[in-house]
Amino acid sequence: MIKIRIQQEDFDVSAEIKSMSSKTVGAIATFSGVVRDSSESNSLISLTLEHYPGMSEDALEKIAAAAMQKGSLEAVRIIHRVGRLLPEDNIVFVGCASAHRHAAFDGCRYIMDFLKTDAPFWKSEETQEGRIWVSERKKDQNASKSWLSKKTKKS
Amino acid sequence: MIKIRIQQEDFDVSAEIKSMSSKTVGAIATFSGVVRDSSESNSLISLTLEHYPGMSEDALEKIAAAAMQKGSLEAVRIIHRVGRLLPEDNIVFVGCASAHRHAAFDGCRYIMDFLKTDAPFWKSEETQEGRIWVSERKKDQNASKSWLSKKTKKS
Amino acid sequence: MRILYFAWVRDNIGYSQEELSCPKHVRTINQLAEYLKLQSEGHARAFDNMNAIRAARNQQFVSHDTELSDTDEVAFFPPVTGG
Amino acid sequence: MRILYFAWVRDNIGYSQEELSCPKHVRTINQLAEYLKLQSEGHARAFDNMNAIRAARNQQFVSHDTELSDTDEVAFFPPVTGG
Repeated sequence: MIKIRIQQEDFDVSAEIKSMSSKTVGAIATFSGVVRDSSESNSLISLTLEHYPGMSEDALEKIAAAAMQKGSLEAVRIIHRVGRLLPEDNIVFVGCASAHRHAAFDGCRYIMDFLKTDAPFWKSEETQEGRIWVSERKKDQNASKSWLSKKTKKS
Repeated sequence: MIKIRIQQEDFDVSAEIKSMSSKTVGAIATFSGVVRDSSESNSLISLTLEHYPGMSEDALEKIAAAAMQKGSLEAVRIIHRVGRLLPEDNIVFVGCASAHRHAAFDGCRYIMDFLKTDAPFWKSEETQEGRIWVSERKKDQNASKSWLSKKTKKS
Repeated sequence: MRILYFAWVRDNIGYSQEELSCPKHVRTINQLAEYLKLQSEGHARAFDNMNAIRAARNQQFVSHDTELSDTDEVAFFPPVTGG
Repeated sequence: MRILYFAWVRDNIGYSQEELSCPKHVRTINQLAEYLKLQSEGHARAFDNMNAIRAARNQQFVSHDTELSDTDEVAFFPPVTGG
Protein backbone atom coordinates (compact mmCIF):
# COMPACT_ATOMS: atom_id res chain seq x y z
CA MET A 1 0.00 0.00 0.00
CA ILE A 2 1.24 3.46 -0.93
CA LYS A 3 1.11 6.53 1.30
CA ILE A 4 2.35 9.93 0.16
CA ARG A 5 2.58 13.07 2.28
CA ILE A 6 3.82 16.58 1.58
CA GLN A 7 4.01 18.58 4.79
CA GLN A 8 5.86 21.23 6.78
CA GLU A 9 6.07 19.05 9.90
CA ASP A 10 8.87 16.64 10.63
CA PHE A 11 8.34 12.87 10.39
CA ASP A 12 9.09 9.96 12.72
CA VAL A 13 10.91 7.09 11.01
CA SER A 14 10.01 4.53 13.69
CA ALA A 15 6.30 5.28 13.28
CA GLU A 16 6.56 5.00 9.49
CA ILE A 17 8.35 1.66 9.75
CA LYS A 18 5.70 0.40 12.15
CA SER A 19 2.97 1.43 9.71
CA MET A 20 4.64 -0.65 6.96
CA SER A 21 4.96 -3.83 9.03
CA SER A 22 2.86 -6.93 8.46
CA LYS A 23 3.24 -10.68 8.81
CA THR A 24 4.57 -11.03 5.28
CA VAL A 25 7.11 -8.18 5.48
CA GLY A 26 10.65 -9.35 6.24
CA ALA A 27 12.65 -6.34 5.06
CA ILE A 28 12.16 -2.59 5.43
CA ALA A 29 14.60 -0.20 3.79
CA THR A 30 14.40 3.52 4.45
CA PHE A 31 16.06 6.66 3.24
CA SER A 32 16.17 9.98 5.07
CA GLY A 33 17.46 13.06 3.31
CA VAL A 34 18.84 15.66 5.73
CA VAL A 35 19.84 19.34 5.40
CA ARG A 36 23.62 19.62 5.31
CA ASP A 37 25.60 22.52 6.70
CA SER A 38 27.24 23.43 3.41
CA SER A 39 25.53 25.12 0.48
CA GLU A 40 26.86 25.15 -3.08
CA SER A 41 29.14 28.02 -2.09
CA ASN A 42 28.99 28.81 1.58
CA SER A 43 27.94 27.89 5.09
CA LEU A 44 24.20 27.35 5.12
CA ILE A 45 21.75 29.26 7.32
CA SER A 46 18.54 27.67 6.03
CA LEU A 47 17.06 25.72 3.15
CA THR A 48 13.58 26.49 1.77
CA LEU A 49 11.60 23.88 -0.12
CA GLU A 50 8.90 24.97 -2.55
CA HIS A 51 6.62 22.70 -4.57
CA TYR A 52 3.84 22.73 -7.18
CA PRO A 53 0.82 21.67 -5.10
CA GLY A 54 -1.30 19.08 -6.84
CA MET A 55 1.38 18.15 -9.35
CA SER A 56 3.89 17.25 -6.61
CA GLU A 57 1.52 14.75 -4.95
CA ASP A 58 0.68 13.21 -8.34
CA ALA A 59 4.35 12.93 -9.26
CA LEU A 60 5.21 11.15 -6.00
CA GLU A 61 2.20 8.81 -6.37
CA LYS A 62 3.34 7.95 -9.88
CA ILE A 63 6.93 7.25 -8.78
CA ALA A 64 5.70 5.11 -5.86
CA ALA A 65 3.34 3.15 -8.11
CA ALA A 66 6.14 2.52 -10.62
CA ALA A 67 8.38 1.25 -7.80
CA MET A 68 5.60 -1.05 -6.55
CA GLN A 69 5.11 -2.45 -10.03
CA LYS A 70 8.83 -2.88 -10.68
CA GLY A 71 9.74 -4.75 -7.51
CA SER A 72 7.64 -6.92 -5.26
CA LEU A 73 6.97 -4.30 -2.59
CA GLU A 74 4.26 -4.62 0.02
CA ALA A 75 4.29 -1.01 1.20
CA VAL A 76 5.76 2.32 0.09
CA ARG A 77 5.96 5.62 1.98
CA ILE A 78 7.13 8.97 0.66
CA ILE A 79 7.13 12.07 2.85
CA HIS A 80 8.52 15.32 1.46
CA ARG A 81 8.80 18.35 3.69
CA VAL A 82 8.27 21.89 2.38
CA GLY A 83 8.95 25.33 3.84
CA ARG A 84 11.99 26.62 5.71
CA LEU A 85 14.39 24.02 7.15
CA LEU A 86 17.59 24.30 9.20
CA PRO A 87 20.81 22.28 9.07
CA GLU A 88 20.26 18.70 10.31
CA ASP A 89 16.49 18.95 9.69
CA ASN A 90 14.89 16.12 7.75
CA ILE A 91 13.90 16.90 4.14
CA VAL A 92 12.55 13.68 2.71
CA PHE A 93 11.67 10.14 3.80
CA VAL A 94 11.28 7.07 1.62
CA GLY A 95 10.37 3.65 3.01
CA CYS A 96 9.91 0.36 1.17
CA ALA A 97 8.71 -2.90 2.73
CA SER A 98 9.04 -6.27 1.07
CA ALA A 99 9.36 -9.97 1.83
CA HIS A 100 13.06 -9.79 0.92
CA ARG A 101 15.81 -7.25 1.26
CA HIS A 102 16.93 -6.71 -2.33
CA ALA A 103 13.46 -5.57 -3.42
CA ALA A 104 13.27 -3.17 -0.46
CA PHE A 105 16.69 -1.63 -1.24
CA ASP A 106 15.96 -1.37 -4.96
CA GLY A 107 12.60 0.27 -4.24
CA CYS A 108 14.13 3.02 -2.07
CA ARG A 109 16.88 3.73 -4.52
CA TYR A 110 14.50 3.81 -7.48
CA ILE A 111 12.14 6.23 -5.71
CA MET A 112 14.94 8.58 -4.64
CA ASP A 113 16.47 8.60 -8.13
CA PHE A 114 13.17 9.55 -9.76
CA LEU A 115 12.15 11.93 -6.99
CA LYS A 116 15.30 13.93 -7.81
CA THR A 117 14.29 14.35 -11.46
CA ASP A 118 10.51 13.91 -11.76
CA ALA A 119 8.93 15.63 -8.76
CA PRO A 120 8.28 19.40 -8.86
CA PHE A 121 10.19 20.59 -5.78
CA TRP A 122 12.76 23.38 -5.68
CA LYS A 123 15.35 24.23 -3.06
CA SER A 124 16.70 27.67 -2.25
CA GLU A 125 19.61 28.16 0.13
CA GLU A 126 20.06 31.06 2.53
CA THR A 127 23.69 31.91 3.34
CA GLN A 128 25.46 35.05 4.67
CA GLU A 129 25.61 36.24 1.06
CA GLY A 130 21.86 35.98 0.51
CA ARG A 131 19.48 33.51 -1.09
CA ILE A 132 20.31 31.31 -4.08
CA TRP A 133 18.35 28.69 -5.97
CA VAL A 134 19.98 25.28 -6.00
CA SER A 135 20.87 24.21 -9.52
CA GLU A 136 20.06 20.83 -10.98
CA ARG A 137 22.67 18.11 -10.66
CA LYS A 138 23.75 16.24 -13.78
CA LYS A 139 24.42 13.08 -11.79
CA ASP A 140 20.81 13.02 -10.59
CA GLN A 141 19.71 13.08 -14.23
CA ASN A 142 22.04 10.18 -14.93
CA ALA A 143 20.88 8.20 -11.89
CA SER A 144 17.24 8.16 -12.98
CA LYS A 145 18.14 7.49 -16.62
CA SER A 146 20.16 4.44 -15.57
CA TRP A 147 16.96 2.63 -14.50
CA LEU A 148 15.57 2.64 -18.01
CA SER A 149 18.22 0.19 -19.17
CA LYS A 150 18.69 -1.72 -15.89
CA LYS A 151 16.80 -4.85 -14.98
CA THR A 152 15.37 -5.03 -11.46
CA LYS A 153 17.28 -7.36 -9.17
CA LYS A 154 15.05 -9.97 -7.63
CA SER A 155 15.92 -11.09 -4.13
CA MET B 1 31.98 6.26 13.51
CA ILE B 2 30.99 2.63 13.93
CA LYS B 3 28.70 1.28 16.64
CA ILE B 4 27.88 -2.42 16.91
CA ARG B 5 25.40 -3.98 19.35
CA ILE B 6 24.23 -7.55 19.90
CA GLN B 7 21.31 -7.61 22.28
CA GLN B 8 18.02 -9.24 23.25
CA GLU B 9 16.17 -5.91 23.47
CA ASP B 10 14.43 -4.25 20.56
CA PHE B 11 15.88 -1.11 18.92
CA ASP B 12 14.45 2.27 18.00
CA VAL B 13 15.22 3.31 14.43
CA SER B 14 14.50 7.01 15.03
CA ALA B 15 17.01 7.10 17.90
CA GLU B 16 19.65 5.34 15.78
CA ILE B 17 19.11 7.78 12.92
CA LYS B 18 19.42 10.71 15.31
CA SER B 19 22.69 9.30 16.67
CA MET B 20 24.10 9.20 13.11
CA SER B 21 23.20 12.80 12.23
CA SER B 22 25.74 15.58 11.91
CA LYS B 23 26.17 18.78 9.91
CA THR B 24 27.94 16.95 7.10
CA VAL B 25 25.45 14.06 6.81
CA GLY B 26 22.90 14.52 4.02
CA ALA B 27 21.72 10.95 3.55
CA ILE B 28 20.85 8.16 5.98
CA ALA B 29 19.85 4.75 4.66
CA THR B 30 18.58 2.07 7.01
CA PHE B 31 17.59 -1.56 6.82
CA SER B 32 15.38 -3.40 9.29
CA GLY B 33 15.05 -7.15 9.10
CA VAL B 34 11.77 -8.39 10.57
CA VAL B 35 10.44 -11.86 11.55
CA ARG B 36 8.00 -13.08 8.91
CA ASP B 37 5.00 -15.25 9.59
CA SER B 38 6.10 -18.06 7.33
CA SER B 39 8.90 -20.52 8.04
CA GLU B 40 10.59 -22.70 5.42
CA SER B 41 7.69 -25.14 5.72
CA ASN B 42 4.93 -23.88 7.94
CA SER B 43 3.29 -21.08 9.88
CA LEU B 44 5.83 -19.66 12.31
CA ILE B 45 5.35 -19.54 16.10
CA SER B 46 8.75 -18.09 17.00
CA LEU B 47 12.27 -17.57 15.73
CA THR B 48 15.31 -18.03 17.97
CA LEU B 49 18.61 -16.35 17.17
CA GLU B 50 21.83 -17.81 18.52
CA HIS B 51 25.33 -16.40 18.07
CA TYR B 52 28.99 -17.05 18.86
CA PRO B 53 29.72 -14.38 21.50
CA GLY B 54 32.99 -12.60 20.88
CA MET B 55 33.29 -13.77 17.30
CA SER B 56 29.92 -12.26 16.33
CA GLU B 57 30.90 -8.77 17.57
CA ASP B 58 34.25 -9.02 15.79
CA ALA B 59 32.62 -10.16 12.56
CA LEU B 60 30.16 -7.25 12.58
CA GLU B 61 32.95 -4.76 13.38
CA LYS B 62 34.96 -6.12 10.48
CA ILE B 63 32.02 -5.87 8.05
CA ALA B 64 31.23 -2.31 9.22
CA ALA B 65 34.88 -1.26 8.87
CA ALA B 66 35.03 -2.71 5.35
CA ALA B 67 31.86 -0.78 4.42
CA MET B 68 33.33 2.44 5.85
CA GLN B 69 36.49 1.96 3.85
CA LYS B 70 34.67 1.07 0.63
CA GLY B 71 32.27 3.98 0.51
CA SER B 72 32.54 7.44 2.00
CA LEU B 73 30.41 6.79 5.07
CA GLU B 74 30.35 9.06 8.10
CA ALA B 75 28.59 6.65 10.46
CA VAL B 76 27.60 2.99 10.56
CA ARG B 77 25.29 1.18 12.99
CA ILE B 78 24.65 -2.55 13.21
CA ILE B 79 22.30 -4.00 15.83
CA HIS B 80 21.59 -7.72 15.81
CA ARG B 81 19.05 -9.16 18.20
CA VAL B 82 19.46 -12.62 19.75
CA GLY B 83 17.09 -14.87 21.69
CA ARG B 84 13.46 -15.74 21.04
CA LEU B 85 11.52 -13.48 18.68
CA LEU B 86 7.91 -13.47 17.47
CA PRO B 87 6.44 -12.65 14.05
CA GLU B 88 6.79 -8.93 13.22
CA ASP B 89 9.61 -8.53 15.79
CA ASN B 90 12.74 -6.78 14.59
CA ILE B 91 15.79 -9.01 14.00
CA VAL B 92 18.49 -6.73 12.68
CA PHE B 93 19.16 -3.05 12.03
CA VAL B 94 21.74 -1.52 9.73
CA GLY B 95 22.19 2.23 9.29
CA CYS B 96 24.62 4.12 7.08
CA ALA B 97 25.09 7.90 7.03
CA SER B 98 26.92 9.76 4.30
CA ALA B 99 27.07 13.12 2.57
CA HIS B 100 25.30 11.59 -0.46
CA ARG B 101 22.65 8.98 -0.99
CA HIS B 102 24.38 6.44 -3.22
CA ALA B 103 27.13 5.81 -0.66
CA ALA B 104 24.52 5.38 2.10
CA PHE B 105 22.48 2.86 0.05
CA ASP B 106 25.58 0.93 -1.04
CA GLY B 107 26.82 0.77 2.54
CA CYS B 108 23.57 -0.76 3.87
CA ARG B 109 23.39 -3.28 1.09
CA TYR B 110 27.05 -4.27 1.46
CA ILE B 111 26.70 -4.76 5.21
CA MET B 112 23.53 -6.86 4.89
CA ASP B 113 25.04 -9.02 2.14
CA PHE B 114 28.13 -9.83 4.24
CA LEU B 115 26.20 -10.13 7.49
CA LYS B 116 24.25 -12.97 5.85
CA THR B 117 27.43 -14.93 5.06
CA ASP B 118 30.19 -13.76 7.43
CA ALA B 119 28.63 -13.25 10.86
CA PRO B 120 28.17 -16.25 13.19
CA PHE B 121 24.43 -16.15 13.86
CA TRP B 122 22.00 -19.05 13.47
CA LYS B 123 18.21 -19.06 13.28
CA SER B 124 15.90 -21.83 14.42
CA GLU B 125 12.19 -21.75 13.70
CA GLU B 126 9.46 -23.03 15.97
CA THR B 127 6.31 -24.24 14.17
CA GLN B 128 3.44 -26.59 15.10
CA GLU B 129 5.64 -29.45 13.93
CA GLY B 130 8.52 -28.57 16.21
CA ARG B 131 11.82 -26.75 15.91
CA ILE B 132 13.99 -26.67 12.79
CA TRP B 133 17.27 -24.95 11.99
CA VAL B 134 17.07 -22.56 9.06
CA SER B 135 19.31 -23.68 6.22
CA GLU B 136 21.73 -21.42 4.40
CA ARG B 137 20.49 -19.67 1.29
CA LYS B 138 22.49 -19.96 -1.91
CA LYS B 139 21.41 -16.52 -3.05
CA ASP B 140 22.89 -14.96 0.08
CA GLN B 141 26.22 -16.57 -0.81
CA ASN B 142 25.94 -15.12 -4.30
CA ALA B 143 24.99 -11.65 -3.02
CA SER B 144 28.14 -11.27 -0.93
CA LYS B 145 30.36 -12.77 -3.65
CA SER B 146 29.03 -10.23 -6.15
CA TRP B 147 30.77 -7.39 -4.26
CA LEU B 148 34.21 -8.82 -4.94
CA SER B 149 33.90 -8.02 -8.63
CA LYS B 150 31.71 -4.91 -8.37
CA LYS B 151 33.02 -1.37 -8.18
CA THR B 152 31.43 0.91 -5.59
CA LYS B 153 29.13 3.48 -7.10
CA LYS B 154 30.08 6.98 -6.10
CA SER B 155 27.25 9.45 -5.60
CA MET C 1 -5.22 30.18 -19.88
CA ARG C 2 -3.87 29.91 -16.35
CA ILE C 3 -0.12 30.32 -16.03
CA LEU C 4 1.92 29.42 -12.92
CA TYR C 5 5.52 30.31 -12.09
CA PHE C 6 7.83 28.63 -9.58
CA ALA C 7 11.26 29.22 -8.02
CA TRP C 8 13.47 31.77 -9.81
CA VAL C 9 11.04 32.03 -12.72
CA ARG C 10 8.53 33.47 -10.25
CA ASP C 11 11.17 35.61 -8.54
CA ASN C 12 11.98 37.23 -11.89
CA ILE C 13 8.37 37.79 -12.87
CA GLY C 14 7.39 39.02 -9.42
CA TYR C 15 4.21 37.00 -8.95
CA SER C 16 3.23 33.33 -8.99
CA GLN C 17 0.31 33.17 -11.39
CA GLU C 18 -1.71 35.00 -14.00
CA GLU C 19 -4.72 34.39 -16.25
CA LEU C 20 -4.53 35.42 -19.86
CA SER C 21 -6.00 34.83 -23.29
CA CYS C 22 -3.32 34.38 -25.90
CA PRO C 23 -3.50 35.55 -29.49
CA LYS C 24 -4.31 32.80 -32.01
CA HIS C 25 -0.68 32.47 -33.22
CA VAL C 26 0.48 31.37 -29.74
CA ARG C 27 0.05 27.60 -29.95
CA THR C 28 3.00 25.92 -28.20
CA ILE C 29 4.92 26.24 -24.92
CA ASN C 30 7.78 27.92 -26.81
CA GLN C 31 5.44 30.40 -28.52
CA LEU C 32 3.76 31.15 -25.18
CA ALA C 33 7.14 31.92 -23.61
CA GLU C 34 8.02 34.23 -26.53
CA TYR C 35 4.69 35.99 -26.08
CA LEU C 36 5.15 36.29 -22.30
CA LYS C 37 8.61 37.87 -22.78
CA LEU C 38 6.79 40.91 -24.19
CA GLN C 39 4.76 41.39 -21.01
CA SER C 40 7.48 42.87 -18.75
CA GLU C 41 11.22 43.08 -18.14
CA GLY C 42 10.78 40.39 -15.48
CA HIS C 43 9.15 38.04 -17.98
CA ALA C 44 11.92 38.78 -20.46
CA ARG C 45 14.56 37.88 -17.84
CA ALA C 46 12.71 34.72 -16.80
CA PHE C 47 12.44 33.37 -20.35
CA ASP C 48 15.82 34.62 -21.58
CA ASN C 49 17.28 31.09 -21.80
CA MET C 50 14.62 28.50 -22.56
CA ASN C 51 17.17 25.69 -22.03
CA ALA C 52 17.00 26.52 -18.32
CA ILE C 53 13.19 26.33 -18.27
CA ARG C 54 10.93 23.31 -17.77
CA ALA C 55 7.19 23.36 -18.37
CA ALA C 56 4.10 21.45 -17.32
CA ARG C 57 0.70 21.38 -18.99
CA ASN C 58 -2.15 20.37 -16.68
CA GLN C 59 0.41 19.21 -14.11
CA GLN C 60 2.34 16.91 -16.45
CA PHE C 61 5.88 17.66 -17.62
CA VAL C 62 5.80 18.49 -21.34
CA SER C 63 8.33 19.40 -24.02
CA HIS C 64 8.59 22.93 -25.33
CA ASP C 65 6.89 22.14 -28.65
CA THR C 66 3.74 20.84 -26.93
CA GLU C 67 0.52 22.43 -28.23
CA LEU C 68 -1.75 24.24 -25.77
CA SER C 69 -5.42 24.99 -25.50
CA ASP C 70 -7.01 27.97 -23.79
CA THR C 71 -8.35 25.87 -20.91
CA ASP C 72 -4.92 24.50 -19.99
CA GLU C 73 -3.03 25.18 -16.78
CA VAL C 74 0.55 25.87 -17.85
CA ALA C 75 3.49 26.10 -15.43
CA PHE C 76 7.05 27.36 -15.97
CA PHE C 77 9.90 26.54 -13.60
CA PRO C 78 13.58 25.61 -13.42
CA PRO C 79 14.72 21.97 -13.40
CA VAL C 80 13.52 20.35 -10.18
CA THR C 81 15.87 20.09 -7.18
CA GLY C 82 13.87 18.30 -4.51
CA GLY C 83 14.74 15.29 -2.40
CA MET D 1 42.12 -27.44 23.25
CA ARG D 2 38.79 -25.71 23.78
CA ILE D 3 36.04 -26.82 21.41
CA LEU D 4 32.70 -25.02 20.95
CA TYR D 5 29.56 -26.22 19.19
CA PHE D 6 26.67 -24.14 17.86
CA ALA D 7 23.20 -24.67 16.41
CA TRP D 8 22.41 -28.25 15.28
CA VAL D 9 26.01 -29.33 15.79
CA ARG D 10 25.51 -28.62 19.49
CA ASP D 11 22.02 -30.18 19.46
CA ASN D 12 23.51 -33.43 18.12
CA ILE D 13 26.41 -33.49 20.57
CA GLY D 14 24.23 -32.51 23.50
CA TYR D 15 26.45 -29.83 25.02
CA SER D 16 28.03 -26.57 23.84
CA GLN D 17 31.70 -26.93 24.74
CA GLU D 18 34.42 -29.26 25.89
CA GLU D 19 38.13 -29.15 26.71
CA LEU D 20 40.37 -31.91 25.41
CA SER D 21 43.93 -32.80 24.58
CA CYS D 22 44.19 -34.44 21.18
CA PRO D 23 46.62 -37.17 20.17
CA LYS D 24 49.64 -35.95 18.18
CA HIS D 25 48.27 -37.18 14.83
CA VAL D 26 45.27 -34.82 15.08
CA ARG D 27 46.66 -31.72 13.39
CA THR D 28 43.91 -30.17 11.23
CA ILE D 29 40.23 -29.25 11.54
CA ASN D 30 39.32 -32.30 9.44
CA GLN D 31 41.45 -34.63 11.58
CA LEU D 32 39.93 -33.13 14.74
CA ALA D 33 36.43 -33.82 13.42
CA GLU D 34 37.39 -37.41 12.58
CA TYR D 35 38.76 -37.82 16.08
CA LEU D 36 35.66 -36.25 17.68
CA LYS D 37 33.38 -38.66 15.76
CA LEU D 38 34.80 -41.46 17.93
CA GLN D 39 33.72 -39.72 21.16
CA SER D 40 29.95 -40.45 20.99
CA GLU D 41 27.05 -41.22 18.69
CA GLY D 42 26.10 -37.55 18.91
CA HIS D 43 29.54 -36.48 17.72
CA ALA D 44 29.35 -39.04 14.92
CA ARG D 45 25.97 -37.62 13.79
CA ALA D 46 27.20 -34.02 14.03
CA PHE D 47 30.27 -34.65 11.86
CA ASP D 48 28.67 -37.14 9.48
CA ASN D 49 28.77 -34.71 6.53
CA MET D 50 31.68 -32.28 6.77
CA ASN D 51 30.35 -30.34 3.75
CA ALA D 52 27.58 -29.09 6.04
CA ILE D 53 30.05 -27.97 8.72
CA ARG D 54 31.91 -24.68 9.04
CA ALA D 55 34.75 -24.09 11.49
CA ALA D 56 36.47 -21.22 13.26
CA ARG D 57 39.89 -21.16 14.90
CA ASN D 58 40.32 -18.45 17.53
CA GLN D 59 37.09 -16.82 16.31
CA GLN D 60 38.11 -16.60 12.64
CA PHE D 61 36.49 -18.67 9.91
CA VAL D 62 39.02 -21.23 8.63
CA SER D 63 39.09 -23.97 6.02
CA HIS D 64 38.99 -27.62 7.01
CA ASP D 65 42.66 -28.21 6.29
CA THR D 66 43.79 -25.49 8.71
CA GLU D 67 46.38 -26.67 11.24
CA LEU D 68 45.63 -26.38 14.94
CA SER D 69 47.62 -25.95 18.11
CA ASP D 70 46.67 -27.14 21.57
CA THR D 71 45.98 -23.61 22.84
CA ASP D 72 43.43 -22.83 20.07
CA GLU D 73 39.74 -22.24 20.57
CA VAL D 74 38.02 -24.23 17.82
CA ALA D 75 34.33 -23.93 16.96
CA PHE D 76 32.11 -26.13 14.76
CA PHE D 77 28.77 -24.97 13.41
CA PRO D 78 26.49 -25.02 10.35
CA PRO D 79 26.65 -22.28 7.70
CA VAL D 80 25.50 -19.01 9.25
CA THR D 81 21.88 -17.86 8.83
CA GLY D 82 21.68 -14.51 10.65
CA GLY D 83 20.34 -11.17 9.47
